[in-house]
Amino acid sequence: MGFFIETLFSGLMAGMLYSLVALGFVLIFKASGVFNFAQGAMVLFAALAMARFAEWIPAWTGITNLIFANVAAFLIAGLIMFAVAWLIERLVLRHLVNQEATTLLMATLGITYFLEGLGQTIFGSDIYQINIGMPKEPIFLFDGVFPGGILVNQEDVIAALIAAALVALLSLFFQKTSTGRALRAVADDHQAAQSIGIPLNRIWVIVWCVAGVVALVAGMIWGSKLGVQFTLATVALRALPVIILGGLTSVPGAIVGGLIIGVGEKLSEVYLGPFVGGGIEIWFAYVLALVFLLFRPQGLFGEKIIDRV
Amino acid sequence: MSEIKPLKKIGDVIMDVRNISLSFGGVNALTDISFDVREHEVRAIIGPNGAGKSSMLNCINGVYTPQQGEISFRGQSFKHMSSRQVAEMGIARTFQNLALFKGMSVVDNIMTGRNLHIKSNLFLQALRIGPAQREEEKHREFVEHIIDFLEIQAHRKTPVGQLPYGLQKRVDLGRALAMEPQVLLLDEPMAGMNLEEKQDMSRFILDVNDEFGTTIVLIEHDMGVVMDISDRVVVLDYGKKIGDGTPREVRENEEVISAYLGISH
Amino acid sequence: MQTTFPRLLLKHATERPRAAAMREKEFGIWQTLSWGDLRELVADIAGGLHQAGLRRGQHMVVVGSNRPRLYATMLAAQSLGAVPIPLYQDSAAAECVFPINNADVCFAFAEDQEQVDKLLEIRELCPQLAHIYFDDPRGLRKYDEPGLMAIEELVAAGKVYARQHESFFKTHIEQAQPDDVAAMFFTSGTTGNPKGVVHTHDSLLDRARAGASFDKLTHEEEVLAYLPPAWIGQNIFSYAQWLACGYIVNCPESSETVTIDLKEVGPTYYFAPPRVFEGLLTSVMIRMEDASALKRKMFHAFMELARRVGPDRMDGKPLGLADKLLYTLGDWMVYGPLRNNLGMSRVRVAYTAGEAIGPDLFQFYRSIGINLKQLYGSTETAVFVCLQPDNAARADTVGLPIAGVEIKVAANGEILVKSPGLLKEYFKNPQATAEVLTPDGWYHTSDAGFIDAHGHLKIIDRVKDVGRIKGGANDGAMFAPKYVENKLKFFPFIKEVVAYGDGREKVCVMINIDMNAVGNWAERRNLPYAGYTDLAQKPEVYQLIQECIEKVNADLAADELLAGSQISRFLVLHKELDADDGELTRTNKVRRAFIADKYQPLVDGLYGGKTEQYIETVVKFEDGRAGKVSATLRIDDSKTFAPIKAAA
Amino acid sequence: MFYRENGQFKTSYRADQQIFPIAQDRWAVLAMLAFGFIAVPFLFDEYMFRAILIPFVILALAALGVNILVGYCGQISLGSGAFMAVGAYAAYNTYVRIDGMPLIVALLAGGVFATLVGVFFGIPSLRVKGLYLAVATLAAQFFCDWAFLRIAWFTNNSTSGSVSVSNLKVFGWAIDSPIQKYLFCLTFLVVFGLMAKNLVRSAVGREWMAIRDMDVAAAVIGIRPMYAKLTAFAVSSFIVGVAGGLWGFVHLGSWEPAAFSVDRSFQLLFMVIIGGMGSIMGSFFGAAFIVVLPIFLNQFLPAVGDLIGVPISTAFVSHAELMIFGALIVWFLIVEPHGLARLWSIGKQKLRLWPFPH
Repeated sequence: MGFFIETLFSGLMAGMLYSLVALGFVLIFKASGVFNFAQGAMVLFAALAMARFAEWIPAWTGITNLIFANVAAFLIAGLIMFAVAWLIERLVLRHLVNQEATTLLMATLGITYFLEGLGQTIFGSDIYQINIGMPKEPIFLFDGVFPGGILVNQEDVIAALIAAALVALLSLFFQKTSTGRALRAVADDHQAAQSIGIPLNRIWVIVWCVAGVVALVAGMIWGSKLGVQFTLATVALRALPVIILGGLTSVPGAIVGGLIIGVGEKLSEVYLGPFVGGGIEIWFAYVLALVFLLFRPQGLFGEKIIDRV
Repeated sequence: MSEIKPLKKIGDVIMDVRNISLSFGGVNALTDISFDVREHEVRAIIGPNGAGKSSMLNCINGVYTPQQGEISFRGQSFKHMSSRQVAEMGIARTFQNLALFKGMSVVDNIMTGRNLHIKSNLFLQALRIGPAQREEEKHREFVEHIIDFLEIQAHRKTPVGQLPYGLQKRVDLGRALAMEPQVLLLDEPMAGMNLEEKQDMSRFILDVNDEFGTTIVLIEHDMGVVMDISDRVVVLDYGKKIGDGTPREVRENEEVISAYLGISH
Repeated sequence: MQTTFPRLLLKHATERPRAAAMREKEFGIWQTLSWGDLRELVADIAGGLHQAGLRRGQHMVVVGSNRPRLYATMLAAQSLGAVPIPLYQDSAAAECVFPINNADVCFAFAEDQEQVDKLLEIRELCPQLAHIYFDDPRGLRKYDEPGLMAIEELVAAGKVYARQHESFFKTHIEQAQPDDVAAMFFTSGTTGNPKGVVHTHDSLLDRARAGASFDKLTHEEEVLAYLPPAWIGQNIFSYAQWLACGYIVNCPESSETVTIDLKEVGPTYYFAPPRVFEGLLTSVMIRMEDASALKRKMFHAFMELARRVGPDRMDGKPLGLADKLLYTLGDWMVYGPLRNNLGMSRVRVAYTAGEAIGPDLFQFYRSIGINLKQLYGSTETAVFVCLQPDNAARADTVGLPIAGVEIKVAANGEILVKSPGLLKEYFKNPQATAEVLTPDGWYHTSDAGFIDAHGHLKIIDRVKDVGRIKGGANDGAMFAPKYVENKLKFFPFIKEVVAYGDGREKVCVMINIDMNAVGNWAERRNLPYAGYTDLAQKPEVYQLIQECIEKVNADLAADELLAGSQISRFLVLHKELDADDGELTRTNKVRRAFIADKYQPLVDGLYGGKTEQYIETVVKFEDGRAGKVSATLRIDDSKTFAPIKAAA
Repeated sequence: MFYRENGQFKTSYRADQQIFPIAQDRWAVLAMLAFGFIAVPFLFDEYMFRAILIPFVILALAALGVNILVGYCGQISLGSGAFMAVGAYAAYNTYVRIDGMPLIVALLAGGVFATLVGVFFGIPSLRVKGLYLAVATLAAQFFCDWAFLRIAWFTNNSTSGSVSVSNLKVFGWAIDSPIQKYLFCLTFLVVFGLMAKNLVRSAVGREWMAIRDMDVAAAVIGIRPMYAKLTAFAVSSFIVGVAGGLWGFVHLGSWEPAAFSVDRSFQLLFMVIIGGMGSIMGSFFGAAFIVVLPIFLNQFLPAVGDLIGVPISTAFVSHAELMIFGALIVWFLIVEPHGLARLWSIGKQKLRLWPFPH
């Protein structure tokens, strides 16, 4: 039983990271109808930037303070992501307005490749650590309840908290700030939004910036957990099923979906895996999503699409 | 050719629309619409924009499923049918906002209208041996007759995207004709045309009706043209039928005048 | 060996039944009709017509554009000994009345609804017109007019008849004799009713053959029939010579696809009036305008070369090695592709006729390797009187008299022709016949001209227009206004010219500049101007025009006969000559006399030696209102040259 | 410029409908075929065959398959690699498990299995479009990756997880020298290329394009979306499957699932985008481009580096490759959505109209 809960817990942790990536997807899709395949590449790019600057800053400034280095690195990485977002809007999206979804999808595939190449060219292609001083040693909870208690990584908990904070922040941003409201307006109806004078291009830049930040946070957590390396880009592929499950246009969908998938993967891996030779979490999520597609194409929380003649 | 007016015979009811009601998420597009269409006639459905004309058409050829009512064609009545079945029954249509296959040439666009008649299977087509080749030629010939009929020989091989609007409308009509339909549904065939194009189009519509005896149901909001070419007219307003009869009768119908002609241009 | 058209049909059908006789682009492909099929079709139509009552000597009208069935109907009529009368498909209904009644026609073949409507419209006026057969049933299914019938039905009926009467077709054809009347063509006289020009099988076929042997035409030629069949030219090329040589005639799909069809067919034997060639050239130049600078440079460079060596090459003169190589390169880069896009890569022989053709225009086609030539002839002469040999084509002559033709120039300069191809008579019009046909068989062409040093015929003008200079330096010299005017009009800057000189001591001209050409010219040398009148009076423009005139004078000086017609004074008119003001005919020919007295002051000014003249004229505007324009026009002198006696 | 079309008129629909109606084109194509089959074997060395020609030919075949689905039917697919894998492994199993199984039959069998899998994963396309479909095909990709890695049966229980075939024979001729391999693959390419062309210019092809361009209109004229889409999936994955078989058997000889990873799927998709969606010719261009570019960069970039005195690491080259591909994809999608093929046809049109610009 304890083991089950442990697995469940680690599942939730992994799921939370998926949620973060998925969140990036959903934000961009809501605002600009673009299915941003490059989200994963952005995560990698951001993580690389952060990891490297966290190394370089002490080297350049001589200030060895960990907090300072990380904060500075975080900010710089953030700025870089803004730049990336701006460039993407300028050089790509702007020229692909009212193209079919698939075209845009393929374009973001191109962006993915470009970012991966660029990131590794600038920041190098080895494995880097992000050390934001998270306590590594595990702790045991509920010793009383279960024999031996439940082993939980502190950093997971902290990561979870950060993620939660981010989500909270975002929802605040959407609910309270005028930009946020504009974003929601755009998401609901492009034409209408434009007609009341909301500049789509600017909105897109903002959304991509936000997505960039989300990517950064995800990258940071992921990086500090498992180190920053090329494979990080593939996290996007892992997060795809999440949004299918949650619905392309629903933020809560992304989060819930992420958790479901995370847990689903771990449980299936642990309880089904052995019978079929293991390693099934890679596709399990997808098959789950696929089955879902057939019965509820719009996902858990997404709204139904009616196309008229 | 006015003094020698072709005499034409209108047959009995071929299509009967009974109490059709359709709504999108609570919004009523059509409420309890009934009318009939006689063989060989030109039947118009008119009404201001948003009167539910297009929805009516979409119900007839299976794009939408009405919540209530049924449509009977040649006696057999159906509530819902797939577009395919409708097509097989010999009902073709054109579209208000062009729905041509942009990536294909004029000939190929019209050829698609023949697909229902193509028998040879994938493998024959892949090898293009014997029957497949002969079939292609047979149907190409048929299509060429339509091209000749619509006088677009000069544009045969041009990608439809490059044609002026008026000609694209003709290709759209051609694609429908290629199905050898018994009933032809025209969705605002003259929308956005200049006067000359409108006259051409009405000529083609009448010719189709004369030459092939095709029954024609057309939607228009441009009264002028409709009154000239149609035998009977149904008037819709806000999804309700407010008038039905010959052009003259409709012209004199009070409700129509107030609802439609009043605001017509 | 003498024969008739139907006999030639049988000959081809027996010798080469499978070979193609006619192609028609219909339903996207070139539907081919072999000589065998054609014979059958003709036999069936003949059967049908015979049943319907068409008899020897009767006339039958065919009206429509080039369609195999139209030509088949003509053959069928001839097989029965009846006389087909092709009418212009674009003529108004009223214009058809006279021919139909004149030859009291009871049978008509109409291409389509348009033509049928035309005939039905005039039926009250031509009650005898009992039978109308149409080719294209589009829109005609519901007509229930007495005697209106689809050609298919006629063919079907004829098939039955032909099956019952095995030998009927052959026997009828044998009865027809070479000197029987074969066809009748109505020429629109400028005044009065049109005249029906009657031709026999002999006259038409003899000329067809003469032309064919002159250009060594074979049965492999391809011809595109796109001009009205009612016009003798088209009829010779796509009917008489078609049957004489047994080559292939191609009918375009529709009027707006002619250029495409031309490119597809790639005729080997081509004919067009100058305006067609002009249209093609302009389109070429316009399309080249949008080409990249580099490409334009290359194009013009090679065209320059072509202008230099092309004509000599065509005339079979030897070229320098360098030029040969350059021209070959040019043929690769420009001439070849150009010919291909014009649809003329396969052209062996191309003719232009009808009116004078500009030398530049003429040379353009020859220089890119198209064997364009001129010929002289008319409806009355069954076209072929003079033809230009391949290596001696000139813009200003119309060629050598060909086999069977005798030519002499009458005292008044009129050209008289004696040839086996002359008309038999004007139908039911002996008086008109007598006017043109002398008892000893000379035909009066009413063209003035002469045979030049090389034996080529040179057309100057209509006889009635040719005048004489009276008094002054070259008293009594011949003056040919049209000739002078045309020479000037070949300059792009000059739109219209009116030349005076008959009965006067010198030649003076009034000129209309071409607004576009001169406008561009002015802009290129940034010369500001406010509208036509202003531009017309610019000294620079006068300078420009003067140069043109003096070039012409130089030319004329070289020409013994016309040296006296050199232009000594000119002015540029302040307004464009306009048909609405009665200054031009509806066919845009200048009305000299009318203009002369409308602009009396100007004429006086010209001859009175003034250097400028005030003039005030009434003009009609588009909206019908009348207004006055007035201007003071300068009058300039132009250099004339001493006549150069033609050496030898 | 080289075109002389006068007199090339068509007197029958058959003549008018042929693949290359213009004589000059026919000659050009024949010349190209002759060059490919006769000249090439004498012209190039082992390395060229191994590194460029054989991969090009096989990937061109695969791209052809993908193009039918993506370019002609407008159904995006990110699982092409998986279908290649299915083709390869199915062929492998038929080949090794049934002794005396002829090579060609085995390869075709591979195609057949690929078809089945393709159709199965194509089913979602009946309900969903674009993005969702991309996900569905990705599912296929990952599932296959896993299956061939973990399910020992597929690899004939080979301990290493990699499988290999050797001494291939066709009608008694050994296929071992690069030239033989090249010719073998080229033959497949030509045959399938022809058949694909026939399909896209027949009823089925028109149905695919109709669905792609305007699915509602297509349905109204009686085209069944299900039939159209599934046939597209079937044909596409059959060709891709056979290509997979060739890739494994002929090019690699021995391989692991990694050879058909998701990157392969993307690579094929890029070939189609760059080469030209909805164009048979485009598939070939795309394949050639994507096969040659990396090799070119490997030679070219270091050379440039030496010139300007900057040492170029192989790592950098591979990253540059990624960037260039990415940039090119975006560039083509924006500037020339119909890819190299469109440029080609424009050029051809210009030659036909030469010296006129249009």
